[in-house]
Amino acid sequence: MEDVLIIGGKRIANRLFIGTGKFSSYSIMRQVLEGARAEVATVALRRVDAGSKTDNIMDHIPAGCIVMPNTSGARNADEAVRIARLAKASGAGSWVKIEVIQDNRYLLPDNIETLKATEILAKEGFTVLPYMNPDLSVARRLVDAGAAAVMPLGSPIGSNMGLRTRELVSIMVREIKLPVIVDAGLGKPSDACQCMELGCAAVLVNTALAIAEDPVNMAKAFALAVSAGRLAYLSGIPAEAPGEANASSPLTGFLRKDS
Amino acid sequence: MEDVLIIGGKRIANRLFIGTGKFSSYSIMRQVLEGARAEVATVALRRVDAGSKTDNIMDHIPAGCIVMPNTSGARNADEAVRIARLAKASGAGSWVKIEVIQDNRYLLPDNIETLKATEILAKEGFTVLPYMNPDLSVARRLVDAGAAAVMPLGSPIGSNMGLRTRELVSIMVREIKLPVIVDAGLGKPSDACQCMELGCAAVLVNTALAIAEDPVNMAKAFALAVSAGRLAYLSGIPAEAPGEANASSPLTGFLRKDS
Amino acid sequence: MEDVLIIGGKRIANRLFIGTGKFSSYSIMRQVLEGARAEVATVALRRVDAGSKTDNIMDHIPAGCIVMPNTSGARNADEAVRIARLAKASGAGSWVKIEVIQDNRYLLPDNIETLKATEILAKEGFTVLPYMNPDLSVARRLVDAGAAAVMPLGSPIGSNMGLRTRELVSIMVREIKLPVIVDAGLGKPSDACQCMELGCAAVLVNTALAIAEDPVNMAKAFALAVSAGRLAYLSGIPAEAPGEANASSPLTGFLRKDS
Amino acid sequence: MEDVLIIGGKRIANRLFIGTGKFSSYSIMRQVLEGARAEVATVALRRVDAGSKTDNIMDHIPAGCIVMPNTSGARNADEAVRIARLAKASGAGSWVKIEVIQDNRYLLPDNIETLKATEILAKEGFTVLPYMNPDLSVARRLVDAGAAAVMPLGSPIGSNMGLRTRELVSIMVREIKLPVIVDAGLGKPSDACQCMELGCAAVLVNTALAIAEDPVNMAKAFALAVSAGRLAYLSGIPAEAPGEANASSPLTGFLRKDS
Amino acid sequence: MKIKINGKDEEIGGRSNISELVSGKGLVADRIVVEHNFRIVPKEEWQKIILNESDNVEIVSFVGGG
Amino acid sequence: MKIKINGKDEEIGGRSNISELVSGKGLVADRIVVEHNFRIVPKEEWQKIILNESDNVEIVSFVGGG
Amino acid sequence: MKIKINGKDEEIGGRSNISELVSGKGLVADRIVVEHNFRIVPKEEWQKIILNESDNVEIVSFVGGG
Amino acid sequence: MKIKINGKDEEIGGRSNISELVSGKGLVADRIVVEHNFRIVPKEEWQKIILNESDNVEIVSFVGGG
Repeated sequence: MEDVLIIGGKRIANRLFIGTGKFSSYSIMRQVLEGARAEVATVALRRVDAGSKTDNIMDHIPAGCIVMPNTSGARNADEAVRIARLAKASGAGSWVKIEVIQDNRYLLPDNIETLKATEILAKEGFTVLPYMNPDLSVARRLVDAGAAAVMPLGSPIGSNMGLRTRELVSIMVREIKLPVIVDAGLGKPSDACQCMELGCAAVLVNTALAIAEDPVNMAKAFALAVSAGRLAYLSGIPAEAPGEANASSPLTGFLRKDS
Repeated sequence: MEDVLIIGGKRIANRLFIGTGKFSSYSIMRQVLEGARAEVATVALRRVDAGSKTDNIMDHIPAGCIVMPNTSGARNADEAVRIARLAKASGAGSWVKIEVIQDNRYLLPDNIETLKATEILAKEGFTVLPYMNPDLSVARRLVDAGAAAVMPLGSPIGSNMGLRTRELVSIMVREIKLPVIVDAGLGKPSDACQCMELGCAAVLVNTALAIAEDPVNMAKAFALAVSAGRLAYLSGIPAEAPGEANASSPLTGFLRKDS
Repeated sequence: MEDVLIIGGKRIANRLFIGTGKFSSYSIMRQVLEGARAEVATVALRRVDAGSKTDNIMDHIPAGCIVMPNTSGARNADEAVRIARLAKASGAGSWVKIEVIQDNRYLLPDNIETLKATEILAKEGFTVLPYMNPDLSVARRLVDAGAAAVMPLGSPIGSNMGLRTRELVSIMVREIKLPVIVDAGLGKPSDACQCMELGCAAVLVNTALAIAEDPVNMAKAFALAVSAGRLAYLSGIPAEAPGEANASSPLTGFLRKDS
Repeated sequence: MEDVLIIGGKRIANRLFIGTGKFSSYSIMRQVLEGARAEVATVALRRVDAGSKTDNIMDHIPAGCIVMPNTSGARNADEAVRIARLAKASGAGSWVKIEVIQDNRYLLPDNIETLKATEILAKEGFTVLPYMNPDLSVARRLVDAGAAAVMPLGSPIGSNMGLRTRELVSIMVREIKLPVIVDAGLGKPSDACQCMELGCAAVLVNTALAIAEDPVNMAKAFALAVSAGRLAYLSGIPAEAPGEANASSPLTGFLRKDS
Repeated sequence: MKIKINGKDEEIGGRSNISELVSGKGLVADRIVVEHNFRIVPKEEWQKIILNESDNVEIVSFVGGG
Repeated sequence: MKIKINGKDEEIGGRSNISELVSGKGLVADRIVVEHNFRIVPKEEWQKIILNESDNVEIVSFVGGG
Repeated sequence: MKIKINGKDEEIGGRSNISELVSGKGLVADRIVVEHNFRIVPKEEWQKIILNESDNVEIVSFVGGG
Repeated sequence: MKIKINGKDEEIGGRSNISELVSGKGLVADRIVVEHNFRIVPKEEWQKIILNESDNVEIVSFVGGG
């Protein structure tokens, strides 16, 4: 009865993936990852300033947590590939979240370049999780290209607007054999719960945790909500029954003077 | 740091209240209550058929769980009061969920009769939780009448349509000092989670559990979702940020050949 | 085939009722009423300041437009009745929009006092249109009390949040014989159109016109949308068909080399 | 003050484009096009059965209405190009709606093949309107490829589910210079009105008309709603004002005995 | 003698009290509540109360409800 | 003499009727309504009604409202 | 002689051109388009083009579509 | 000698290898990655690779990101 998600050969029990950006300190970030018992965390790669002795983020990610570098900053497939290779050389393992963005305003991904990068990196043996604009036909090509999962956005990165792409994501869940992981825009635990109820395999959350008043407890809240949504999905959610109501108490006439 | 809901002098840690109608057996019902660690359960009162040796539901409600009889079947305040008194005489304690319904199609409550019944029963020492149509001005009168909490509906009973009264309920939460408990219509854990994120004190769920494929796990899922929503509420949920996106990774130009 | 709304014996072709508050001038207000060909307009009653020679609003309401004074400012039934009588004595005819509000923050109506005022004024021969919190059981009592229509709110006055009470309003439409008119909160023509598609008899709009950049054209837009929604309602709106898609072009295999 | 949409050099006043599939007869279809004063109508191309003397649809499209053949049936760019050329040879002018679909269940378009077909046909001088999955980065490429407009879906074809892709479409409207036309899934006039309020240039509707009880009046209703939404967009729609309400009547204390 | 039990007219023979009525129907006293002529009757009074023609008796107990 | 007009105490000199009060305030009779001690006073009675100490007068007219 | 018409193999007798094929099928030339071996054939060429074994012919026209 | 480091031109004196460059900048080798002329250089090669005029060097490491 164990319910485990397998990606890239790894067994993942906790379906809340966590992004590590924008936390006020690595210490808070670590508490978030530990509090939520995260098993997958994203990181980014950046140029090192001369003389910077800043803390190494990798020292603050709990042991056993899978590190998934993203390719943020990449504007096309070539840059994404280059960043992915650098990340792998940095010893972060072979997972990569492909993120190719040319749109500086809404940070929407470029599906075509993302597909190209996926093809190249999957062939090189990476475990590739592409961040994408929800699109069934592109998702199918990502499957063929060797992606390990597909990660459609819920709404723009950092917007906290929740699952505004519900219809498209839910079609992807029904049609795509790979895990569908909603990445970006989830703002509240109920948003994450909804994704899981639809049958998504996992969600990736960052901003909603980082800017909460209490990031550690918010992360715990998301973890609970993800478990809730997953368990509900497995337990057979009844359909909505619009139209008339259905009594939950017996409705037989009762205690009427005339009955 | 303990977060406890106090109603009628009782300390309640689990904010998922469960209705006991429509389960396929008392055994399933008991597993549901136990699985969700429910601390409050509703029951109904009905005429006993001659010769009926049916099981007594009270024997299947876990010890320590507060029993809250409802007044279902009542079409006006008088009948509700009469049912409440019978329930109390039956040894179920002094909690009562007032439910006065004249609308047989949508089972919407009658706020005016509900208010009358609340006044009478609160004076008699009952702990009164009225099921109501969401309405701020009536909620204020229920406070004055001595209600212990107010229970607006999310959508029609048994409809699984979720929180379709969000705006009105959320105003009640902000304006009413009593616990606001969403009762009726919640169909999925994410619905319950949403209510809690808004600041509701608890939710009451029945149909969505009873007709799920796996009621016991669905109850656990709701319990997790309620905890998630509550914890999120306490952790300071960030507002939605429509308009442009906000990067969660550093956005500095990176790895460009020309930079 | 004529589709006319009859209230208080008057035949009304235009189902967009317009509130006259908050316009920048009576001249703009007049253009709004004329542009939208409004047949019903609300006004309010206020104390006259000494020496005020301000324009008389009544001189700016197009001839033939039914004037419906509201009882805004009333905090209980008695005050509403008093204001209604003053309004009638002012020569505005016998229509009245009852508005009893004690909630200064969300301006939500007080259904119980509203019901009392309706009873009194209907008996006095007023054509009474009560502004109300959507509630089927109260609506039924308003019918019995002699109301000419019921006017549930869509969302708080002036909030432009649209029809946030859709479920409750739509049940009222199905169950109540009187015209159901959505009053308050409609912010866009599509909001008004939705109300009419549900079967509402009319809508009342004010703020969304008054604070638009171009109030006159916005009023025309609302008028068009109301006609659109009404006509759609009469033309049999097909249900949503979730699940799989339905081709609108013939889907036979076509031009395949292998077919 | 004239508000005209120009596509492919043609001036279009009516922003409701109509699809001609699924009507019960060409006579009804003609009345629909005439009733709504449609200026753009889609048609499909199909193999002619031997001996078929069926009516020619072109004889039933009102004079002056732009005919836009679609490439339905195409599963890739090559087939779409071939169909487009056949359509042009049939004398239907040089407009074409590109529709490349491999997904037989939800009929979602294939953006990548659609882009290829757009490039080819635009170069050949077609006025190309590609039906697409909403995606900003693909829309940008379609602009570069010479499309005359972009046509994202609202929800699956024939589903009547309305604008379920609101967020993505609304970003496209803000970022893309070409007309954005919502095609597919709009089920009610209010859906079409919403699209126009967001700033879409037009909408294309078929199923919601064809399966309405009264298709001719439903088409008129959609035409009104499209005008309403457009006019509202041009008139400066005020933002939603959540939080507290804003009185539309003066709120000064009034008629209080104590004031 | 005719009395109304749970909304239905029933014929009961001879003189009987509530206790006898309840046990005659095969019901267990535990957690059943009896209302006699719209007054709730504590179990300790069941033996004392003799039923009369046209009396109204309600016998209720708890069931599942939401 | 002190009377309450539109909720505020005002001092008015000597003996005056409603008509005089209204015109003294520079108001036009047309479409104004006057309530005197919670009774609406038809215009034809304005001259007859003499104001007394502590009277309550409301003078209202229509404005824009939603 | 066997040719493929609209995706189906058909046997046609003797030597015939497109015009003959179309009229033999009872179709009206107006607004029908014919594709012969993946090339669209203008109506003025219909008489000139003689069909050969294994040719591929598509005959299409407009219908309602969304 | 001018080389481009992390997108900026820098003047470095004399002949130096990657190891010297990195330590000269006060960076710790651990988990830093160096790309030299678009080729990732394993740490064991850092000493061997001598920088030349106009070389392109990228030095990167992990930070928080979503």
